[in-house]
Amino acid sequence: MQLDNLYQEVILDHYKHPENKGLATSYDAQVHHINPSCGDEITLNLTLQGQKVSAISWDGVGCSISQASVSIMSSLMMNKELSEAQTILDEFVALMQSKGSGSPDESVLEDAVAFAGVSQYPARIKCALLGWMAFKDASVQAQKKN
Amino acid sequence: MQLDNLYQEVILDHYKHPENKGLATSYDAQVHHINPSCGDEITLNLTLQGQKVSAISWDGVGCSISQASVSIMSSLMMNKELSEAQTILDEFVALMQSKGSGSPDESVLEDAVAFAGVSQYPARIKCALLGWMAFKDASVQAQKKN
Amino acid sequence: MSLDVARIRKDFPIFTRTIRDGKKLVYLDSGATSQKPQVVIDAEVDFYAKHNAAAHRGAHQLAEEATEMFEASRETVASFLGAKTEEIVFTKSATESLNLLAYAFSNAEPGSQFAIGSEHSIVVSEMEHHANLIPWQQLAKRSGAELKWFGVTSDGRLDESNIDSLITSKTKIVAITQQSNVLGTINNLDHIIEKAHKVGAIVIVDACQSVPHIPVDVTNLGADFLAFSGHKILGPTGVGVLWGRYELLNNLPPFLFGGSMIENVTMTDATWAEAPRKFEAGVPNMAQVVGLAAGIKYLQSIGLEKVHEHEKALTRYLLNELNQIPGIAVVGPTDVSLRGGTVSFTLEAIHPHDLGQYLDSAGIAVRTGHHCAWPLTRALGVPATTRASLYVYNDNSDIDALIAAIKDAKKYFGQ
Amino acid sequence: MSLDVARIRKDFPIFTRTIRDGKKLVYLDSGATSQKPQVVIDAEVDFYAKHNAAAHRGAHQLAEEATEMFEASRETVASFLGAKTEEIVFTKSATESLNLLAYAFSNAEPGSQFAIGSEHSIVVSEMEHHANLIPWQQLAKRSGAELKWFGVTSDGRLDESNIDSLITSKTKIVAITQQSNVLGTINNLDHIIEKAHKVGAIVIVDACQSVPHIPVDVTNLGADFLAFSGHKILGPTGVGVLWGRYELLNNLPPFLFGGSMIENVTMTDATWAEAPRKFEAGVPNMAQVVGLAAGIKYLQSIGLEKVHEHEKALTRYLLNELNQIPGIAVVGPTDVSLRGGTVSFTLEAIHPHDLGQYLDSAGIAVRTGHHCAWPLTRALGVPATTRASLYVYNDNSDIDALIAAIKDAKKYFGQ
Ligand SMILES: Cc1ncc(COP(=O)(O)O)c(C=O)c1O
Ligand SMILES: Cc1ncc(COP(=O)(O)O)c(C=O)c1O
Repeated sequence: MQLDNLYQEVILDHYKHPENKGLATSYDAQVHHINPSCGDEITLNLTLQGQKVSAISWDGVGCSISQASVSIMSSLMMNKELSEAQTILDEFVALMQSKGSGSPDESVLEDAVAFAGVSQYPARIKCALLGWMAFKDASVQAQKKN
Repeated sequence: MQLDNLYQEVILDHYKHPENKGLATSYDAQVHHINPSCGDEITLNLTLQGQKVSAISWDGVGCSISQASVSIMSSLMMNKELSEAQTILDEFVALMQSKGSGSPDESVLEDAVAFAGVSQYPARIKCALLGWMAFKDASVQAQKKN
Repeated sequence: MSLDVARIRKDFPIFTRTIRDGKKLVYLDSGATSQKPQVVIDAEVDFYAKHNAAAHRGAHQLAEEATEMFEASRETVASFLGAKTEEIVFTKSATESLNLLAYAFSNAEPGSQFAIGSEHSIVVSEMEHHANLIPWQQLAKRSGAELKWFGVTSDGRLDESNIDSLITSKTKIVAITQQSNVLGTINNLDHIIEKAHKVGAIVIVDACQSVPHIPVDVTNLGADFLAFSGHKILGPTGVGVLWGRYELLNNLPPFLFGGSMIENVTMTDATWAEAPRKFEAGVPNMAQVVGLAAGIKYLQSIGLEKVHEHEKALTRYLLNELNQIPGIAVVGPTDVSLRGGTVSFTLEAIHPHDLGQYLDSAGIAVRTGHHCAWPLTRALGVPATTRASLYVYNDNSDIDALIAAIKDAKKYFGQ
Repeated sequence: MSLDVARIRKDFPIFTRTIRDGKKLVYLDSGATSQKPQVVIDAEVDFYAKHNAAAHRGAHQLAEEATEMFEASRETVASFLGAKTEEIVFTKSATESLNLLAYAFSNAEPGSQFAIGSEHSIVVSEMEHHANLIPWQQLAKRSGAELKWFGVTSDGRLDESNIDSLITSKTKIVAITQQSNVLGTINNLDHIIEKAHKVGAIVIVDACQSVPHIPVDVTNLGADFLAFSGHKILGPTGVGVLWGRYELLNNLPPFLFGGSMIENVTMTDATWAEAPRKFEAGVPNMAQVVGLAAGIKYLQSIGLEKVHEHEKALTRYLLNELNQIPGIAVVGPTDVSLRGGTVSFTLEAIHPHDLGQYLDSAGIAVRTGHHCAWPLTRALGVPATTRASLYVYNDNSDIDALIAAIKDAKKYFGQ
């Protein structure tokens, strides 16, 4: 079934058992992002130690794609240098824009390669990107603060 | 030629030799009417004696249909009782709306029957009506004044 | 009495195509936009191929024909609504029609019946589409008027309990929907209109979701202005209608300025033509207007009463079937005498976006999200819903397909 | 290098019909609206018959396809203009595009770069179409800004002699046409744009009559906003374009409020999506946008340079022939390097309406009157003119027919 390209097992797993969900009480930056076309919402708390991600937590409501994506992203970014995080983020954005023809670098994206199928469903790309854009925004704000 | 239905000899005659053209200096009402779609303009001066038209004069620029129509109308209405003028006006308006199928009453409209052909050219009906609507407007104003 | 849906579907070319590798198209998204019968497509083609010219702007034969087709379409729309011909204004959409009104109020001279200020209030409802909410929010901000609103009951009906504190002597405008695009609720507006007129307010009805589905006669309705979109009533995209009671419409200040809406123009000033021309600046959307008239005629040939009965029967069936699926919660009235064929629902732990995607993979088109009525979905306490909306080309088999696919989706997502 | 007009005409179905009992259609009214090639008609039909759904509003396959076709059309228009994709806003017409701008200035918060007040001036020209004049008159009235204008020289060119007193440090907006719809004059706007930018003014170009006929690249042009209509560039009715430099466009306040232009909405407040979405409220005119892209591609397949050369040659021929008819007076430049293929003229004692009617009886479509530029015809001292306007499907035989019919008209009206 073609739909299985979209709903990879790992996505549905993260949707049911999200990681890093539940907002930490202290953080360097908190951002709230919305997907206006469907109403999905995410709040993301980020803490840096120097140029390194030391804590990410989030909360939100939305579809399996948006929620699994932020879950996977949060685990992937944890303890990464910001420069490395940027590389991962760029790779993910490129994958989303690949219209199904991308060959993602699994060594960079790890579990996030599961979202490759999303790029064939234009209306869902924004769902997959929601958490990543929140992270990008939060890391800019956290750097400003520090 | 079908166009001859529109441009009756009497219309072209009145266009070249308009009657009652040149504004009188005294009047009961003066009105200025414009056809916004083509820019034709008419100024019309009207004097009443009791309920009777005692003088009409006009000036204007525009196509043969609009200018001949005001010329013929002005001669037709001269010395008419207002009630009679209304009958003529109603007959003329009905003729214009007849889409080419009207059988105008020549005893009422006299030379103005020449405009029967105009009703087949929807864009020109406003040209033919311009002077008549000015007369209608002026007669209301003149009555108010008297 | 029931519609011959099989025959109707033959009039809509889109049903000859398939979805997602050969699946039958089950189109349950007419609340977003309706499909187009061949007669509508043909009417646009005929205009372009045989009569295309700028209406009202030329004395040549093509321009005469274009003008005549454009104005004949106005008559068709007028008679469809029980209105006078000169009460029909063509816009690009219901959104434009409603914005036209909101801006026209701002353009009114002090002392005009449309002038609005901080001494006034504007009343809307919590079930409005963004198109009948944000223009009024903005007018309130520009003018200083207070924005108030009818709430929604827990079963998705208009809550009229506090009407006396909402519609008062300060009320200038009441802008309200005749049928909710989320809940399906049909609002009986008689009481609100009567009350509004008693205090001298102007009543504006968003008829986007009603006019395509139930008989609407503006004389009976008694409102002052009414707006709907062509694309939801079998017509082309890019055309909408604003109806206004003539004395009001003709006094209303203009909105868009340009060619063909003027009486006289100098470098510093301009005066306006009479309604409806005053509101139709520029070369109009002629082909779309002609197409809209063809769509309305097609719908009239079926009969609006029959359309409504058909949708009622389908809705009853749909609600019954949905009810039997554990975890489904329908938002909006369950009594089919209070609602039209737009049914929104949630399904336990499956997010509407995921459900919609699954349905799509089965060839079924629904809409998911907040349906451009975000304050309503928030008030209902749901982040989003799945919406199936019905029209003349749907039948029980479409509903059977939907129900079967919902059950499959539950398995797929492990519920 | 010249166009194969016979082949081009085969692409336009309207030329298979006849006028006034069997006469060949000689269409010289493209300045009012252009005819449509079959590819444009087919593109609209294809959208309705195969892909119709509400763009940006659904996760189902039809909605995906509709969205993709809509957005691909935006790319086509952008690359045609040398613009970025997100700089293209689809409206219903140039009239709406220009009104959008005028209202957006009014909607600006105090302190915004778009805020305008009595300390400012707005500069237009005497050769503007009503659509690029009245919106600015009205903005001047609403804001208290002063309206100023470039005059026109006796041979129909923009009179730039007093530019230094017109464009000053008070100037907020310069709104000007690139090609006159009456005179045919092509305005070289370089100097005005440079001067306007020097004083910090925003430059808005009415490109209705230029973009269909000459190569226009917004990057080279250097203006800030530009508007044109689809129906004059082989496209459908009911679609227009607004281009805006992205930083400006994205900062510009919205105009029409409703669905799909929002970021977040509550009962009392709303925030906006980014441009271009912010300016496209409601279900868009999708079929028309797709048709417009097809029209632009068709025109690109001919080549805009070639179109311009073709019209130049035709215009030279037309001006020569007109010159030989006693009593004809052309308004506008006679040098074809200063003008496009829109030629207005008067003929002694025959009123344009009568001449136009005679031409129509011979199958020739022209426009007569003030052409929605009433202040200009007044400035020229003529109550009205007859206008012949040329496009890709015209050739010398159309001009021969026009000239012969003008001569016949003179006899008919006894001149
Ligand atoms: C120069 C010019 N500007 C603006 C317009 C207005 O275009 P539309 O009527 O398509 O909105 C036109 C055409 O009518 C025009 O020729
Ligand atoms: C109730 C209601 N009002 C207004 C609108 C706006 O219509 P459009 O987007 O066609 O302008 C819609 C549809 O989107 C609607 O359902």
